Amino acid sequence: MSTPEKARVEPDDEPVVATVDELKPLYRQMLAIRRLEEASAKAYSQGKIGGFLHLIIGQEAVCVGATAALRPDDYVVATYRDHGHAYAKGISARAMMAELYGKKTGLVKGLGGSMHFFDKGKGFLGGHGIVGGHVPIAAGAAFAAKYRGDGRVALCFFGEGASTIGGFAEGLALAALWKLPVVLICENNQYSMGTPLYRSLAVEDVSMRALAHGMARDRFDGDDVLKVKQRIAIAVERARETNEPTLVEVITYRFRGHSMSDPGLYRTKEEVEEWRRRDPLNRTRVRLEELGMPAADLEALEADVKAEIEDAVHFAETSPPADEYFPYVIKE
Amino acid sequence: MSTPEKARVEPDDEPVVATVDELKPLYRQMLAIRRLEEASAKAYSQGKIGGFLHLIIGQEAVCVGATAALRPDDYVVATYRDHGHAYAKGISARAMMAELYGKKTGLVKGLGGSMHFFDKGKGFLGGHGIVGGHVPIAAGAAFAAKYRGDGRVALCFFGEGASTIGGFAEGLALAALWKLPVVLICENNQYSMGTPLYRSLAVEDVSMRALAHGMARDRFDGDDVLKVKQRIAIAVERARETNEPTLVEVITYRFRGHSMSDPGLYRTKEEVEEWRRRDPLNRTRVRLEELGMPAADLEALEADVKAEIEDAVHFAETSPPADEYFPYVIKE
Amino acid sequence: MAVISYREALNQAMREEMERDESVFIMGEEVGHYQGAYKVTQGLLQRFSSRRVVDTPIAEMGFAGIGVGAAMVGLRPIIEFMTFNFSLVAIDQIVSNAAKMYQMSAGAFHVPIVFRGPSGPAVQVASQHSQALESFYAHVPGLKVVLPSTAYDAKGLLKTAIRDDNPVVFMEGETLYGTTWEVPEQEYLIPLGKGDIKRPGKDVTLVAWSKMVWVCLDAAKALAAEGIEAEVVDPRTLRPLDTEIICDSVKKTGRCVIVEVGWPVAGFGAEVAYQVQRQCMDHLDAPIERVCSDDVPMPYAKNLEDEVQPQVKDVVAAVKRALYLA
Amino acid sequence: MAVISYREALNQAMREEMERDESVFIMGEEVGHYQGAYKVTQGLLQRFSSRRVVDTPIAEMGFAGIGVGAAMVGLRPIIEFMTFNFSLVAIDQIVSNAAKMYQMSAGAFHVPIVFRGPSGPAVQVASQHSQALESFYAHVPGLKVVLPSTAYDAKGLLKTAIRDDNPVVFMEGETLYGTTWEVPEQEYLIPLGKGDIKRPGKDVTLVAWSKMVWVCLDAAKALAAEGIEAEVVDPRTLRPLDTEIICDSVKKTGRCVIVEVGWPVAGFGAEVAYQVQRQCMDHLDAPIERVCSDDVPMPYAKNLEDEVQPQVKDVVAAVKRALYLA
Ligand SMILES: Cc1ncc(C[n+]2csc(CCOP(=O)(O)OP(=O)(O)O)c2C)c(N)n1
Ligand SMILES: Cc1ncc(C[n+]2csc(CCOP(=O)(O)OP(=O)(O)O)c2C)c(N)n1
Ligand SMILES: [Mg+2]
Ligand SMILES: [Mg+2]
Repeated sequence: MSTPEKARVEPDDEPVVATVDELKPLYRQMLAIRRLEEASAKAYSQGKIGGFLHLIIGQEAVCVGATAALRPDDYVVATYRDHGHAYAKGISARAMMAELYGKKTGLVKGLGGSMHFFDKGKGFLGGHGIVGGHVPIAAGAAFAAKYRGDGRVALCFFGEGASTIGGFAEGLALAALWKLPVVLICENNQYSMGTPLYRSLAVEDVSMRALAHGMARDRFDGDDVLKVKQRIAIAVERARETNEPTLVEVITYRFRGHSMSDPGLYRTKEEVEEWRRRDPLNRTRVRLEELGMPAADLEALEADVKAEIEDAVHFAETSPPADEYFPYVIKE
Repeated sequence: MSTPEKARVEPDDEPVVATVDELKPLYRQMLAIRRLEEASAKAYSQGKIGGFLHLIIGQEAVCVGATAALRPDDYVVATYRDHGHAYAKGISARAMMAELYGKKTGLVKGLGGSMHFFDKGKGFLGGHGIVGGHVPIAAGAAFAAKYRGDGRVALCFFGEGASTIGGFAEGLALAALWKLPVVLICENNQYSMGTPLYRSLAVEDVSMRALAHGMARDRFDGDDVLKVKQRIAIAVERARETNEPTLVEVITYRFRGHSMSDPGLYRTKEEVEEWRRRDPLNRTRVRLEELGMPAADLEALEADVKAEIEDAVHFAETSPPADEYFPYVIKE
Repeated sequence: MAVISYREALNQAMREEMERDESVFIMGEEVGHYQGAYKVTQGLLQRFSSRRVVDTPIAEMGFAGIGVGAAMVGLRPIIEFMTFNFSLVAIDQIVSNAAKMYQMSAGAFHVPIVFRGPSGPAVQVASQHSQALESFYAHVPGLKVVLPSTAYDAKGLLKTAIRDDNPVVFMEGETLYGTTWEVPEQEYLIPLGKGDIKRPGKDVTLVAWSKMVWVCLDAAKALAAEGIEAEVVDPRTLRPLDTEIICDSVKKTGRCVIVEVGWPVAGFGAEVAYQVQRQCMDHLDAPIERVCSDDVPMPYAKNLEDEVQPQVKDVVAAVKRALYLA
Repeated sequence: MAVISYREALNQAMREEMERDESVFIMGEEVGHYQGAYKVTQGLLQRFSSRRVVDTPIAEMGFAGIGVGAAMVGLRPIIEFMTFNFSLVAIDQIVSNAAKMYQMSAGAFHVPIVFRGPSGPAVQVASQHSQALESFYAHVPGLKVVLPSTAYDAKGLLKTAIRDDNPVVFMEGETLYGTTWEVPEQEYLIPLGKGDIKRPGKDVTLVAWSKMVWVCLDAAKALAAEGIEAEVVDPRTLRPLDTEIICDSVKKTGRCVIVEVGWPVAGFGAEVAYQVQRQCMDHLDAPIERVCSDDVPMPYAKNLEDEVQPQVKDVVAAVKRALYLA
């Protein structure tokens, strides 16, 4: 029998070498996402945002680090937990916040809400609500890239809970068979709603799903944004150069409940506290300090982010309500 | 990372030790299935059987050997290519042939036809037409066995072409997670309709799908009915004793087209000839001769089978047509 | 009689049937430890243990199929879809397997299974999470399809559904869980296929199920203030459909307005309209009216979401058209 | 004009559109090397290579979704289901993704994709392989649904469907592939949403699509022998539906019989009936009749299979009821 493993990158705990200039923009993105999420949570509890709101607080290093490994014209496909990915792909806080408020000026004119962000120009292929259903879509974007030979790569994000559903299994199998330039990134945040991984999967290691297809895989901790960028870059390059897909599992944690309506009673305070100590945002800030970024610069950056999010909230608050949907059912 | 493999039985080429008494009933079943299939093909070309007719000629050792490893009250779940499995599970040639003819006396009163054989008393849970859709059904029968603690085991047969579909992936994942007493038997007959395995799967070895779930697996050539029985018995025992499922891949070949309407132009004569030389039926007959079964006994057995099938055809020909369906839509 | 919520009524139904019959079990995402995404299965894990209250991974096709297999060999599974939106990845198990098994096997295998969960547009959960799929399931022979509108109906119908020997698609109103109704202390069952008059009236028949019953009751109140007495008929099960109770009402009122939250084209309301025109043509004093959601995927913004769905004012307007008052 | 088969017409449509537009490709099980399970894609692999004629493993959900993703970024996929029975394992991709994408994204992403394949009861392939699912797809906003009955329509409609910027569910009659019709040599397109009178008549309107058009034409012939002139109206697309052509006919004849091979309950025929009664109530001289398949999963035996489906004699009988001759 053939050896199932190949091209597997071994875990490493060496910090990635970096400069302030490299790390600063990543920190800025992570911070903006955190503040945006906090502002959304506040608006939600004020009843200004409705429906489901799934926050990504605690996982910011994954979407930011991974997207940093892309070319601007590459594709990103995300789940309902899509704010961070959208921001990292260049979508403005204004457009996002106005969308959450259901306003006409929203990213998708108040039609999609939190779970369905889309931006064609930015190569952001959504925000999808059906678990696993977007994995084939990402494979399809990669198929198109290969069909045209335009060198684009698609990143697909999903949770570890998605790894048991057929849509994921079929997307994986076809990507492997046809060698599609897609990187499948499992954000293993330990829980699928209230279900811990050991009640979802017979094994601990989601990336093992690649074994059955002879697909390249990787698996590492996701609280270091530079490491995420570095490791995803390897997979992106593999996709771009050889069209070979990779299944990457990134270990992370969501600090909040599954959505705003979930108090998260299924985990202990201690568990959450322990993960909070590894908060990727703090960790990145500390790293910047270590690298010698002056305190004044850090404060300026943080003030700048604060202003950006406040402006976004103000924009959302003062925008006119959503006002039409019929024109978007069928394209004439 | 944990080692993904466990409980894997290594391929072995030693012939299984057997006696005439053990092998004879298996040979009889295989022969009856072969003759039944030939009789069906004939009736089909005479227009007496309609719809799809998928013959299992060439693969008889798998269903016969596997079913021989069961207790009578165990379950079998099969695909549309189900005649052999049904016969091996004890369903009469008469009932099957009358069903193919669409007669009132048919196994399922002319309602199911070739693809949908069912027999509750015999634990034969069908004949299913949607590729992969029956894998969860088999897992469900196993779930019920475990729920009741009645020690039953479910065998589920499917083709290698089914290994890419979500229904299989989800059935596999749940069987592994919940430790359901099911043996998933992939009859790798090299083709999914006209598609050779290398255009279906990124790897050659279907049983590798077990790796991602830490599930026991096995893989061997399926032209030796005793070997099939022996190896499946190990998996059945594992299921019965520990509830642990096994994914087994049996390498085999169908001598005919996918169904009667497929001339099988996608394979060379030479390829088919080569496999025919390993015909499990001939091989078993030779083995019986080697074991010292007298020629007269063999001839008697063969005459007996011939009579059985002729009787079945006569029964089907002379039975009254199917005559009702309304009573079977909703159970009152 | 106790006044309890629709959610509690469903919970009681499952609890009682599980007490009564060892072969009943419930399976679905978050039904156990989490106590149900919408808390319908609250307390069942504690009462019946994880053998009979089975948390699943996200694999609807897989666990729906496991339910079918288990039902074939004698168990009575209740499969919860977290919402019916997710039943679309499992619909093949429902249509090709559950619904057809009894007939394919000429009666050898029946499939006593309940597929249940919240259904219909909820609040601002947008396109992929807000839709009414009853017209799909009601189309399929071999299934029964139930959509209770009140706590009373929910309990009595779910108990019957669990005891039914056929696959039942039991669609709960996602926005009805908190609504309350009087429910007797002693056990009761409601037969599938029997409708209910939710409000008597003589001027017009309103046919509605699930949350649209509530909209119709409000509309009836508004109409009553103008001297128009609407009769609200709730079929409760769409398959089999109690055409008798609908047609008896229409024969009395001569006017029929069908109100559904689903999409209009080939919606179940069209079926009701067809039956009514077949059986009551000589009694109809005006064309049959339908009020449906707009023919669009659901938008997120609250104002648009409200606009899409039938509202009291839409029902009132349709009634007036049917009475030639508009 | 050449007389060609329905199969050949479809083949020509795909071939011409693939010649015309590099972004069109076809994907499905056995579409390439095998030349199509029903030989509809014959020769395309040889002409366009495996880049544009893509054989797939058995993974309908996967390759339907790949089609959606590819369409979102500008390709124009044709996804072949070996038969539409297997679309049920992929229906979530069609309903939740293809149909809703344009609206969810407020017009950012449109999905120019065709899902096509044989559909409707075939011959003795039994319960799981013999059903008409058009009522499901016609229910869903965001989709277009096409069911051509002749080679002429098949070609013109498929070409239009491939050029359409929206997801089109294109359901071919599994038993029609061998039927022939006159087809012009020069290119032509048929707009989606336009019906066609397949036979003019003055006494009764028969509404039918796909293979039921042929049954209605035979019934019309039998009726003509008795002096009854039936008009056969084929809407060709169910969504959008050409209600105008249907209602104009009914206004002329005063009688309407709808013939469909699908299941009766909430079948598309109910929608047609609803539209007709809304728009033609004053012109109807009799209740609208529907002739459908029996409300059962399809049995295998030929005699039963025939009994289940609408036959000429059933249509004739329904017409006579509509004319009060029975
Ligand atoms: C097919 C389907 N089933 C169920 C759901 C409901 N649901 C939404 S998110 C979720 C949990 C997903 O967990 P995971 O994949 O780990 O992602 P995370 O939310 O942790 O990011 C569930 C069950 C759904 N949206 N789609
Ligand atoms: C979901 C689904 N897709 C497609 C088909 C059509 N189909 C029937 S059998 C078959 C090939 C199956 O090949 P394999 O699984 O290897 O089994 P084999 O026929 O070789 O025994 C296909 C594509 C189907 N029945 N169901
Ligand atoms: Mg998770
Ligand atoms: Mg095969």
